[in-house]
Amino acid sequence: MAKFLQVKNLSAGYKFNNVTVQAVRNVSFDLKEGEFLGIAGESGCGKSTLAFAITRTLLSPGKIFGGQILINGKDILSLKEEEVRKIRWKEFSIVFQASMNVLNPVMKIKEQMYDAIIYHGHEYGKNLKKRAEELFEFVNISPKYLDAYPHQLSGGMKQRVVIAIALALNPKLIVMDEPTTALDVVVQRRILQEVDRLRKTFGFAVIFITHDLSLLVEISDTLAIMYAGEIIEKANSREIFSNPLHPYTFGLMNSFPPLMGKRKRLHGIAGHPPDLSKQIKGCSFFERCSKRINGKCDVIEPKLVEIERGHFVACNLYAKCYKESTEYGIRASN
Amino acid sequence: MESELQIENGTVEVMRVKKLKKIFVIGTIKKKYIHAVNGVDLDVKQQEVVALVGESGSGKTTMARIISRLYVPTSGEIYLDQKKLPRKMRKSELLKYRKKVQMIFQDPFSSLNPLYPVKYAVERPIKVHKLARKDEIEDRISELFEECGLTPANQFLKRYPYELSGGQRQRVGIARALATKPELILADEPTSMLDVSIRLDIMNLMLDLKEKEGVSYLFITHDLAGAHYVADRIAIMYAGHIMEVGPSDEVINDPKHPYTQLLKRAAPKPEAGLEPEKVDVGGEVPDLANLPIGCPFEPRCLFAKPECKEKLPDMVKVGKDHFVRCVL
Amino acid sequence: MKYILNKTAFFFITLWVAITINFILPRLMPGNPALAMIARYKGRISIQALHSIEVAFGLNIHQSIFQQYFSYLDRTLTFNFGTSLVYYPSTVAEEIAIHMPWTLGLMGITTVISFIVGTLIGIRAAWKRNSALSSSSVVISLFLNSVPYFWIALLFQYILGFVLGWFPISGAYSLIQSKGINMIGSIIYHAILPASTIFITSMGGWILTMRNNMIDELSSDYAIFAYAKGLPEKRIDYNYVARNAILPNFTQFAMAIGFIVSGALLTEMVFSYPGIGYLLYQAVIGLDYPLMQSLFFFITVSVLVANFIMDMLYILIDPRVRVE
Amino acid sequence: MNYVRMFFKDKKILVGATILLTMVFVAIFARYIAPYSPHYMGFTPLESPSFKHILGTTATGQDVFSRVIWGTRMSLAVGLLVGLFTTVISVILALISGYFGGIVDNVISLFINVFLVIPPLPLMIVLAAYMPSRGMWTIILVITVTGWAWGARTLRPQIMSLKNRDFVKASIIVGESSFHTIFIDILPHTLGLIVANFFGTAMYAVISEAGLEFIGLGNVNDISWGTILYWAENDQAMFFGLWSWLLVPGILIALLGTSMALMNFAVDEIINPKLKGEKNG
Repeated sequence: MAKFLQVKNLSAGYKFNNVTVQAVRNVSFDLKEGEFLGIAGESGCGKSTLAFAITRTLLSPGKIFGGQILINGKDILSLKEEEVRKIRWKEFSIVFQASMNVLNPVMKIKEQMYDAIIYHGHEYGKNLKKRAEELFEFVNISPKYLDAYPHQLSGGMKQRVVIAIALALNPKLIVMDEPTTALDVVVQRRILQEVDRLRKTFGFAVIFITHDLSLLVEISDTLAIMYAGEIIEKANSREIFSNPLHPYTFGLMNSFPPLMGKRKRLHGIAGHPPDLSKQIKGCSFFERCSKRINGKCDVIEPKLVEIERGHFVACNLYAKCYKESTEYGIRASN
Repeated sequence: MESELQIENGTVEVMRVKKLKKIFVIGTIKKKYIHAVNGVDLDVKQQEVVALVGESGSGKTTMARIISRLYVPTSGEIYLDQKKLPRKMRKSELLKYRKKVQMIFQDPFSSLNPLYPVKYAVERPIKVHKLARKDEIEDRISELFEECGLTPANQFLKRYPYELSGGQRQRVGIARALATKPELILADEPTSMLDVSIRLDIMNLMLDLKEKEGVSYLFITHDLAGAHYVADRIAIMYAGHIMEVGPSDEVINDPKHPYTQLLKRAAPKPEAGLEPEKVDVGGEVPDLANLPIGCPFEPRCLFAKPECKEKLPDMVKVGKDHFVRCVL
Repeated sequence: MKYILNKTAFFFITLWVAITINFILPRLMPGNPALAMIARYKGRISIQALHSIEVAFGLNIHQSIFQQYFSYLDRTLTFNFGTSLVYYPSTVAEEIAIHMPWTLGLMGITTVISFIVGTLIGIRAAWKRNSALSSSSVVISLFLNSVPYFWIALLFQYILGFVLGWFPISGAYSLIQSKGINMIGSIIYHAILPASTIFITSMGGWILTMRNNMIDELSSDYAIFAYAKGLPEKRIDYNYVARNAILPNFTQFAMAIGFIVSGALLTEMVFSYPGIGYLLYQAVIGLDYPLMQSLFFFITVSVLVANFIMDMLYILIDPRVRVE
Repeated sequence: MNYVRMFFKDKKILVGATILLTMVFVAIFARYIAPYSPHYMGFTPLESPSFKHILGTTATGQDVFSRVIWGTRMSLAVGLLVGLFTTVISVILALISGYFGGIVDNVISLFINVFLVIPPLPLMIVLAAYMPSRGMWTIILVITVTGWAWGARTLRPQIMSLKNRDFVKASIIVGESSFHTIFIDILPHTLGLIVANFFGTAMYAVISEAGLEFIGLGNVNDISWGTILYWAENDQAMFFGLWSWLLVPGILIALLGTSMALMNFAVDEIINPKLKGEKNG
C-alpha cells in the first residue's frame, strides 16, 4: 500500500520567554493508507504535541523546530497558512483529547458540522442536510440531534458527534488524541468498535494516541512507543506485546496488571522522565533503565533501527542501534 | 439477609455501612432529587482492601465522601469499630473519627495546597491531633515521608508541590493520610491521574502499608484490572446500588451479574487473546433524577426479564462472601 | 421556564429593595430630616407643598410604621409622588414625565452604540493581541474607564464648546429654531457633546471586558477545534469565539449600566441637558427631597427594566439557559 | 515568591505605583510643597496662571495650585479608605457566602446582586442628602455602602471553587477547624483578587467622590479636587478662560484613577496570565 503520510526527523516543542521545551525530538515514521497506528506514551512524552504538529495545529507558544511532514509526498510544513487551511479536514482531520469541550456551546450541532463542509467548498456542500444525516447514521446517533445544542448530549454522544464531524469530508487520515480517555469503559469500547468499523468501511488511516497501552495492543495494527519525545520502539502490535525489545516498553507492558489470572506482585518503572527543557545526553531512558550500560548508554544516543523484520527499536542493548548512531556521528564524540 | 453479610471469616470489622442513602437536592423553586446512593450495605474488615468499582455517576465517589463525613447521608447508618456513629457529631467526636478515617485523593495536583511546601500537608494532621511532641514533629514527618518512598526525606520536605512529579505528590498524599495512623483509608481513584508506569508502585506502596500498619482500604476505582490487583473483595456499583460483591478472584473470573460481565468484556485484556470481545450493550448510565423502580440496569440488560422492571432484585448469596443483586 | 422565573423574581425583589430604601432612609437618620425640613420650610412654602412633603415621606404621626409603609407602597406604585418643591406647583410625576424622554433618547442610544463599538474594538484587540491597536486600546481604555464623566464633559464643553465654539455649551435645543426639521437638527446638534461624553467614557469598559473575555475564549478547546476544522479566521473569531465571549458581557451589563447611568446623569448636569440628571441636580440644589426620592426610584426602575430586557435577550444568545 | 517578582517587573504596575506614590508623597508633604495656605483669600481674584500663581486664583482670591496640592489629601484618603472598607466587607461576605453555602449564601448573593444593579449615583445622592452632617467621612460611608457589592461578587465564586479543591477537602478530613481552613488554606489564594479588587474600588471611590463633591453633596468648604471643580463650575471659571482651574484637578483625578486602574488590571493579568500579550497555554 502507498505511503500516505511520511514524518521525517520532526522536532517540535514550546518556546517560552527563555525556556525551550523539546517535546518531540527527531521523530520519523511512515503511515500507509488505511493503517491504524497507535502511539503510546506517558504524559509529557510529546505524543499530543506530535498530534498537533502532524496536523499543523500546534499554536503559539508551540513551534515546529525542524523536519518534514509529507502528505502524499507534499511537505505541509512548507505550505502557507491559507493553503494548509484548505487541505485540513479534507485530507486529514483531528479528534481532540477534550472532546467534551470542543463543540461550541452556543451553536447548533448541525451548524458546526456544516461549517466544516462549507468552508472547504466541497461537493457535499450542495446537500448539507443529507450529508449530515448520513454522517450521524455512520456513528449511530439519531439525526434529530442535528438540531440540538451540545449541552443536550451526553459525553459519549458528543464524542460520536466529533467523530462524525471528523468524517465529514471523507479524510484519508484521522488523528485521534486520547479521544476516549474521559469516557466510561463501556462507552469507550463501543466507540472504538465503531471507529474500527468505519475505518474498514471508508479506508481512512488512523493515528491513535493514548497512554492506555493495553487498549492499543488490542485495536491497532502498528504500535509506536514514545518516550521523552522520541519513538523508542515501533512494530506490529502483537509483536510488541509478545516480544518487547526496549526495556521501557517491557516495563510499560508490565505496568498494567492483567485482568484475569492469578494475582502476583508486579512493578512499575521507578523514577520519572527527563526534563525536556534541558539537553539530554545519551539515551533518554538511561536514568530509569534497569539494563543500562554505564559509560555507553549515558553517552551515546541510540538510533531507531529495524532489528527484526518490521520491528524498530532504539536501544543500545542492540549493537545495530548503537553502531548506526555512531556511524552518523551523533554525540559519539561526547 | 443482613445476618448473612455478618462476619464469616472471623476477622475484625472496621467499617460497616447499612442502607446508606444520599439524595442531593438541586434547585430552589423546582426541586430535582438526585439519587446518588440508594441503600448500600458494605463492610470493610481489618487489613482488608475492598474495591468499589463503577462508572462515573455510579455513586462510588459519593460513598467515599459520606464515609469521610464531607457529606451527611440522607439516611442509613455508619459503624466504625462496630459502634454506630451518631448522625450529628460533636466536634471532639468528629475529630476522633477523622483520626481513624483518612482519605487519599484522585488528583495529586489539586490535593496539595500549592502555597505551602509539601511538608505542611503531613505536618498538619500531626499537629491537629497532637500526635507528637513539638520537638519530635520533624522526625515524625521525615519518618512518614520515607515510609512512603520519598527518600531521603529532607530532599523533599521543603519543596513545593509544583516541584514534584505526580507520583511523588501522590506519595505525599498517602503520607498525609497515614499521619494519623488511621484504621481505614478511603482511596478515591488514587492512581487514575498518574502515569501508567508509576501506578503500580503507588498501589504496591498502599499494599505494603496495609501489611506494615494494619490499615484497611476502601479503594474506589473504575478500573477492573486495578481493582483485581489490589483488592481482597470487589464491590460493583451501578446507579447507587451495589450489584455484586465478593472475593476479587471470583468476581473477576466468574462474574455473576450481567453488568459485571459487561465491564469485564469492555476492559482491555491483551493477555486474553487476539480478537477483542464485542460489546453490544447500548445505552448509558440512567438519569439519577428519575431512576426506574426496578433494577436500574434492566434497560441495558441483555437478559432482562419482565419482573426486573417491577422490583429491585434482592441480594442473593452465590458463594462464600459472594453476593449478587440479580434475579438470574 | 426557570430562568425567566428567576429573573422576574429578581426584578421584583430589587424593585422592592429600592422602594424600601427610599422609605427607610429618612427614618434611619438621626432627628428625622423630613420633619426638620418641614419645620424649616414652614411659612415659606404653601400648605400644599408642605403636604406634598408629608405625602412623600408618609409622615402621619397617627399611623403606625407599618401603616405608613403600606400607604407609602401604595402611593409609589401608583406614581403618586406629590408636588415638587423646586418646580412648584408641578407634581413630581409631571416633571419626571417632561424630562424622562430626553434622558432616554440621549442615554439609550449612546449606551447601545458604545456597547456595540466597544465590543467590536474589544474583539479586534483580542484577536490581534500583539498589535499596536491592542496594547494601545488597553491603556486608552483603562484611562477612559477611570476618568470621571463630568470632567470629560467639562473638557468638551470648554474646548469644543467655549474655546472653539463648534457646539452649543448647554441645553437640548435652540429656542429660536423650534419648528419641524430645524428642530430635529438642533436637537441632534445639541446632543453631540453630551452624547460623545457618554460614548467615550463608557466605551473603555466594554473594550476591556470584551478583550479579556475574547482572550479567555480564544484558547478554549472549541476554538482550537474550529481552527483545526480549517475554518477561516474570521469565521472562528466572530461565530465561535465572539459569540461565547459576549455572554459574560451581557451579564456584566447589569453591573455596568448602573454606573453608566450615574455617569450620564453627571454629564447632563454639566451640559444643563434637560433630562433626568439635570432634574436630579436641581432637586439636590433645591433640597427637593420628594423629587430626589422619586427620581432615585425612577432611575432604579429604568435600570432594572434595562437589565431585565438584557436578561431576556440573553435567552436568544445562550441556548443553555433555554431549559426545555 | 514568583508573584512578587512579577509584581515589580510589570510595566503597568510600575507606572501606576509611581503615580500613586508621588501623590502619597504630595499628600503627606502638602504643607511644604504648597506655596500658600489653601484657605488664604487675599490674592487678586480670577487671575490667570502666572509665576506667582502657577494655576491662577479663584473667584475668592485663593491660590488654585495650593488648593490642588492640599486637595490631594482628601482625594487619596477617600480612595484608599473606601478601598479598604469595601475590601473588608466584601471579603467577609464572600467568605461566609462562598464557604458555608446554603441559605446564607442565597441571601447574601441576592443582596449582592441587588446592590449591583441599583445605580450608585442616585443612591449616593439620596444617602448623602439625608446625612445629618457633610464631610469626608459621610462621603466615605456613602461610597462604601454603594460600592462593596462589586468585590463580593468577584470573590464569591473564587472562594466557592477553592472550597471544592481537593486540598481544602483534605484539610477538612485531616480535622482542621473551619477557621484554619478558611484563613490559612483558602484566603491566601485570593490575595491577588483582593488586591485587584482593592484598586478597582479605590478607583471607583476617587471618581465617585469627585462627582459627589462636584454636585455639592460634600462639604463645599473642604479642600479636595472635587470641591475645587465645584467652585470652578460655580464661579464660571470657563467663561473667565481660567482653564487651569478647570483642567488640572480633573487631570489629577483621572491620573489617580488611571494609576489605580493600571494596578487593578496588572494584578488581574498576573492572576490570569492569559490576558497578557503573549499567547501562552
